[in-house]
Amino acid sequence: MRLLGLYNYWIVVGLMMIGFYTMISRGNLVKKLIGLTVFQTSAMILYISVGKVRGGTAPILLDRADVLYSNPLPSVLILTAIVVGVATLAVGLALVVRIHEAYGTIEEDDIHVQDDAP
Amino acid sequence: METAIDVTLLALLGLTGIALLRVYNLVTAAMLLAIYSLLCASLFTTLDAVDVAFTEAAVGAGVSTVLLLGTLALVGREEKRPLKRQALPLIMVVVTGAALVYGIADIPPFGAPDNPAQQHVAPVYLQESEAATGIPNVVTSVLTSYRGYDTLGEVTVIFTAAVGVLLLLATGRGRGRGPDDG
Amino acid sequence: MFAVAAVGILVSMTLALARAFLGPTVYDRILAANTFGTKTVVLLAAIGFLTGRPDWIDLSLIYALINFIGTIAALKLFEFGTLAHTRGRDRE
Amino acid sequence: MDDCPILRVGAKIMIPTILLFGLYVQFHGEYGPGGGFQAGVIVTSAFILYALIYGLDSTRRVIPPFVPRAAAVLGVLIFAGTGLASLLAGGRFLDYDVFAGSPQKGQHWGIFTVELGVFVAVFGVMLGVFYAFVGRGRPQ
Amino acid sequence: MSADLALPLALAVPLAAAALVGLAGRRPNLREGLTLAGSGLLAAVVMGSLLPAVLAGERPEWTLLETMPALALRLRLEPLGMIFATVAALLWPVNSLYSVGYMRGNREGHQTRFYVFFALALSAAMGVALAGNLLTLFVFYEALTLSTYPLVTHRGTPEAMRAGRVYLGVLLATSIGLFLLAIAWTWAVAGTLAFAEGGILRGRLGGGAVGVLLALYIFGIGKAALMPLHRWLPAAMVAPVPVSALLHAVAVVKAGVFAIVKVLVYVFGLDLLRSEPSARWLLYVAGFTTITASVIALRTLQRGGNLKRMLAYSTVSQLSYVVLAAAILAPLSAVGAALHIVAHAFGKITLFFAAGSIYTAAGKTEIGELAGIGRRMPWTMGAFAVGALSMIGLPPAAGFVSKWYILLAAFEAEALVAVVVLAASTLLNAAYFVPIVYTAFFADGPARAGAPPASSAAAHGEAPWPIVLATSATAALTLAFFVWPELPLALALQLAGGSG
Amino acid sequence: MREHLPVLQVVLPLVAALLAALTRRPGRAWALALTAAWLVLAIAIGLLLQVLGEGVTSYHLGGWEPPYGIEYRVDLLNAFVLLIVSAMAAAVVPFARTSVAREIAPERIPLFYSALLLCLAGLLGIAVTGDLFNVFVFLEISSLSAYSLVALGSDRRALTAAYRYLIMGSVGATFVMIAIGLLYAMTGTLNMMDLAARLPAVAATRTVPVAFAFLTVGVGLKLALFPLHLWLPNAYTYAPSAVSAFIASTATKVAIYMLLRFFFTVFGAAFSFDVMQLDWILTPLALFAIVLASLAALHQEDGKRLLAYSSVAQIGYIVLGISLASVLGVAAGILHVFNHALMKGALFMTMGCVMYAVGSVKVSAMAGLGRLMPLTMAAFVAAGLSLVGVPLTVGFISKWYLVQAALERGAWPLALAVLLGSVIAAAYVWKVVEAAYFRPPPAGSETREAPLGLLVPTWALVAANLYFGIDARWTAGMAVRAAEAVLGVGR
Amino acid sequence: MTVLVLDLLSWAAILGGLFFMLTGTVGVLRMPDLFTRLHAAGITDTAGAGLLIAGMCLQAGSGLLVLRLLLVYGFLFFTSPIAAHALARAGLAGGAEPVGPSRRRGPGPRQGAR
Repeated sequence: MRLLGLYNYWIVVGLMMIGFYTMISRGNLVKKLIGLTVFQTSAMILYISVGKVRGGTAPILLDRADVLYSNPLPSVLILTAIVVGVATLAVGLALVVRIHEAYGTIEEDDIHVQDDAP
Repeated sequence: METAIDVTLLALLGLTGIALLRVYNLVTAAMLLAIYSLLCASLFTTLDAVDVAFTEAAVGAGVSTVLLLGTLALVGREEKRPLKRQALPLIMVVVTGAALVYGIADIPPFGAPDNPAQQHVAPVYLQESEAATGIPNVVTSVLTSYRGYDTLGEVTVIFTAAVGVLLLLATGRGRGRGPDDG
Repeated sequence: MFAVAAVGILVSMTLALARAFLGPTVYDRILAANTFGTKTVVLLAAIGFLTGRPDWIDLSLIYALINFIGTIAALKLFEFGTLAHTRGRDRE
Repeated sequence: MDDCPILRVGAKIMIPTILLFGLYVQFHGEYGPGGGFQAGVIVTSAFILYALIYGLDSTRRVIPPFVPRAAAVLGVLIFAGTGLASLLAGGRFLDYDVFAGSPQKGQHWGIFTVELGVFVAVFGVMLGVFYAFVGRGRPQ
Repeated sequence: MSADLALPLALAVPLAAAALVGLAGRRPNLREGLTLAGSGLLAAVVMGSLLPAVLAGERPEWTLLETMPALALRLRLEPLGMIFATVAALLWPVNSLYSVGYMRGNREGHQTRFYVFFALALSAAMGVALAGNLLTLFVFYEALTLSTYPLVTHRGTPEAMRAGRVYLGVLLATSIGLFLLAIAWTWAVAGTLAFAEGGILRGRLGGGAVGVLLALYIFGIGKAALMPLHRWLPAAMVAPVPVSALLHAVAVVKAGVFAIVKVLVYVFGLDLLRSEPSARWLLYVAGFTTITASVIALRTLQRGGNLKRMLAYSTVSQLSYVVLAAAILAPLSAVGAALHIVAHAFGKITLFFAAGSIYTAAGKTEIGELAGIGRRMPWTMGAFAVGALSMIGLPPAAGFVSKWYILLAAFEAEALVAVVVLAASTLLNAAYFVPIVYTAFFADGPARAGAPPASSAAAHGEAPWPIVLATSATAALTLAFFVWPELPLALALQLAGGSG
Repeated sequence: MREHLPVLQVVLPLVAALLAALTRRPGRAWALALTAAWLVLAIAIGLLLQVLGEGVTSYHLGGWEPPYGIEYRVDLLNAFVLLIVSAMAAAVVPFARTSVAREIAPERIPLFYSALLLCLAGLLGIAVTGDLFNVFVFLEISSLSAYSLVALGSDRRALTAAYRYLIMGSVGATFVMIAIGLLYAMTGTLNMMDLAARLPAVAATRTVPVAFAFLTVGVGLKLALFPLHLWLPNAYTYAPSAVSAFIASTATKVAIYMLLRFFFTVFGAAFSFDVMQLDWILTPLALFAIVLASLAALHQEDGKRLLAYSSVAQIGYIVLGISLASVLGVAAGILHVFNHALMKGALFMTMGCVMYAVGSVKVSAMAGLGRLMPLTMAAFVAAGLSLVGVPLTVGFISKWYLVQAALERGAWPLALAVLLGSVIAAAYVWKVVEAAYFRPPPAGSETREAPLGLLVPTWALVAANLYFGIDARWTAGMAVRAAEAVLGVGR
Repeated sequence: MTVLVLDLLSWAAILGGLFFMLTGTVGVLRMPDLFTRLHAAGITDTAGAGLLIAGMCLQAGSGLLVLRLLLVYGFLFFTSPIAAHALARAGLAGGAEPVGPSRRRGPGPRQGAR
């Protein structure tokens, strides 16, 4: 029962692994970045899940006193993490653009072929 | 009720993730990623992280999508289908996933108010931040004051990304017009 | 009542998602994504009411906006192959 | 899409609304969800929309490319400068208490400037990155 | 001059010589003059200042610098080091003289580089001799390896490069991989690296560990060319003759056996080794190397192979004498070991000089071509004969003295193995040296062998005068050692007294 | 201002990076970078003196008490790491002026310096902070700038190398983030000291070990710990010379610091090594790294790539020291962090000189350089000897300590492996030396010695290699004290 | 009393909205080609979302909230048709063919747009 109560986490783990798998199994450079984004985003859900209080509400204080609030700290951390994610994505995509200009392809296999050729 | 929404959204997220893994058209993948972000944002809302939801929607579904599409405009939209399936990534994923599952089994129960995370630092924020800063949005006050330095780091991160992108992509055109030293 | 609304919207989101998966053309997917976004907007509003904090309607607003921009960007990509190019000369 | 009147007219109505909404998010961040970051993204998306519909060159005429770069720097500088100012005023780095008579007021001002810095920086960065991507590989 | 001050001077003189020679590279006469002057000065410093002091029982010391907490680069001179330093300092001038004749006679290239690195190598050798602790010893040991590499590969041919790679590979690999480990272990056990009378490990290490540590040292000091780590020595034969002389007589292999003796005496201490059965293996390895190397040398002779190659294996065998002597672990045997370092140095340098002389004058390198050459080059082959006598261990040459002491020690310590090995190897040595001398003087020359063209055979006489002079000088030294062994003996007995 | 040194250490290069991004003149950007780098060095020295004098310094950012606010906490270990990083920056920036002018288009140079300074700020930020999530943020700053810096290499493979670096680095960062999340879920705090106090209560759960594992793998990716090193060789090879020199001597070093911090301060040596049996994982990996990467280096035909593989091996040494978990072992690791920074910095700089003069760093292209570029190659030889571990160079000192630490544990096979690595190092260093000194230069070669702007910084580092190799009392003493501090022994 | 009426009204609006939304989505799923799907989607966005938001407005209680809800709707009201229009144009330009009486399935001529 306790394990079932962690359903949120289980699915998050699954999502992370989908992202991770996309990232490391695909040869397309853009697809890898998409996988990375999924991976990171899912890790964010993990944080937010930690901060959730059942029956609580968002930590924007109300005038009433008897309100249960969820934890604001994971939100703060994840705001930062989202920015990190998009920053990584931007740099990664810029790299992909340049790689495409230099190699004419964004498939890892083709790039390897070109690199191995003298 | 919230649980039901929560679970449905998570299920939709899972479906979208699998779809993402299976499509080979990159524009489709980008659209699915936008959907994924929207779903995440909805999920964040149900998990009481509205600020995060706000940002995720704006960044994940907005900026990321536009950037992805902008890239796809330059690099082509089709992904080559893999010729063979390698075992190594699958093994890595299974191992990582198994480790996570193993570890998460002992994590404090989801949503319980007496979890360490809810007991240790956060209560101080909830109780004292408004008095200290005069701001009812605790997320904002923690973000900009208690952990303001993290936020400076965050702004630096995107600044770094901008520097990186400009280093990589700036064409030199239209950059000579500015004042010499800003 | 908002619970009912939320459930209904969720169901219809699922259906839209199915269209996004099925395609078959990329326009269908964009359409699906767009309509999915619209439903999300409404869902968020519903959740706001459901949790007793309807002030977050701002969220819905930004979703609607983002959704629109994403759709336009995707379409532009398909029509011109680039996000920058415009037919003819730029206008002021 | 430049020759499509529906889009152009729609954009003309929408863009100011978006900008207004962005400002609202910026200043409402203390009371509801939102803040400098989100506002920066929203305002940027207004210009992205403009660029999508009216073309990149028009947008560059509205906001020359050096503006995003300068804004990015300026934004981070505002943030870091706030921290340095608090040093000079005798507090710790980013300690806003010292900015005004009472700590609460000081915090208010500190958070305000910091959010402003975030807004400016995010706006600059996002638009700069958008320019860089979209400006790349143009036929001219 | 105070002896303490003379220590750094002994290092600095060759270094300064190297620098000056390098600067004078454009003017050969000045360059060679500087080399000779430097070598002479070094000999003067060592013989004039250090030797009397040590003989008088002083132990000069000088701290170079402190590198790590409680670990310094220190110089400290004791009798064994004195012996090595004397040999090196004495032979450098002779070798320089010879080099001048050889390098000019054979028109070798890169002569400036040659002299510079030669002087550097000498400096390093002095450092090894004067080292006051293991770290210092190691530092100069490595410096010696690195500074001799350009000499070994002097010719720059692919063959020379290959030989150089073997040379460097074996020496660096063993020294870094094993020697350094042994030093580190010693430090970990004893907490000090300073050489001390009676050893620093006594009472701190026992059982099988002694044997293992000993193995690390013995094989780590690859310069001693103990089998199976001897390969670099024959390989290095591609170098010019003065370099071979440096390797075999003056510095390199001597540094190896010197380091081994030093480690045995001052790190382990003979008492510890005697009491520890796990250290006995050394005797057998040394004996095995002695015999095997002699056999290889003999086979080289039978095939009429390369003279220098044969000499190289002779060196391998002779070096093992030193190790063998030390491994007998009697005080007297240490004396024998020390004496043999000197005796072999004089004898072997004579042999190499003679080989180089033959090459310079007649262009011959193979043993089979030597028939009758003694009549054309009487001085050279006379010196060769003296060297051969020393190698075999017959009077009136230096080898006899040292072998005598080793044999004496072996009997005293009842080390039957050593006695057998000594006897057998003496026979083997005789078997491969006597025929050369015999054919050189008494066999008929090229007429009967028929192979070499008449022109070269007829044209050559003796080698240039610096070569002949140097060769004769070393031969004379070899003989003098037999007649007046008092000086080295006095030092060696000090060593025995100190360790006993 | 003295009490603000910890934060100025990070904010100063950050502000300089902002200003550098504004200017359009390469010269000005460089001057800014130089000023910032040297000021940062001065601050680092000041901070070290402060820590030596007054003990651990804690700085509460925003005036908020930890664990509520972010804390900067400087003990001897970080002070030492800060010194290493800033010293390397102070050496690389002067070098960069000439090197970068040749390798990077002028209009990119201001942004280049901006990125370099951001990377520096990020690395310093990681080293100085006492807050777990703050580590993540600054890790990303340094990584993102490093990716783009690597991509600036002139070869197109620089781009793919940077991409791979980005992917693996992001995986690492995400792993770290997951681990931090799990730890937060278990304890409710992000402050390292607070975490260290609260972790023992929950250490018996399954979550904490998993968090530990994720943290180790994540940092291991950044660290290029042996099987996770795949990004490193290409990144170091194709990056601009100045970037190779900077990243090789700082980025992995800071990752090592993170490892030390997590293992010993956050989790505690008892948990890391007794419960998690970390040594059983780290020691074999380190050994593999030492031997296999050294062998790989032996087979490289590109000078920088050779050095890159050598870096992987050297990281193996450091990790080996850490895995011994004794004062001597950790001290050896810390010492090698310092020493390896010095030698690899110098070596990559000589490669920069060669790149400048010859335009290639292939071993075959270095034929005859011993005569054509005597000063450069002499620097290579000196630093190469250090890499081998020849006495009187810094390399010897750290290996000496490492071997001592291994022997102290009775693990003499480890000592043997360390020395075996040295032997292989001798072989691969030799490869370059032989090409440079014993092969004739190509006929008609007009290669000249590198300009002074490159030689002076290179030789400054070489001199440091020799100086700290000859007199290692200060560095060794610092390393031992830092190890004692991080292990909580002594003082 | 008013509360009850408001409740009833908003129930009605929300149920109505849901009806439109669901049917619209079913249409999106079931219709044969892009343009008919576009038509169905239009219902979702305007009638469905409109009625739902109207229902919420009735429950809002505060003027500002109503204003913002209306803003959301206004936004949807604008963007949705514009997007649909653009989509139709792009689809037409990109080669998505309307399906006539002879129903033809499968991807349009633009290969690889899947």
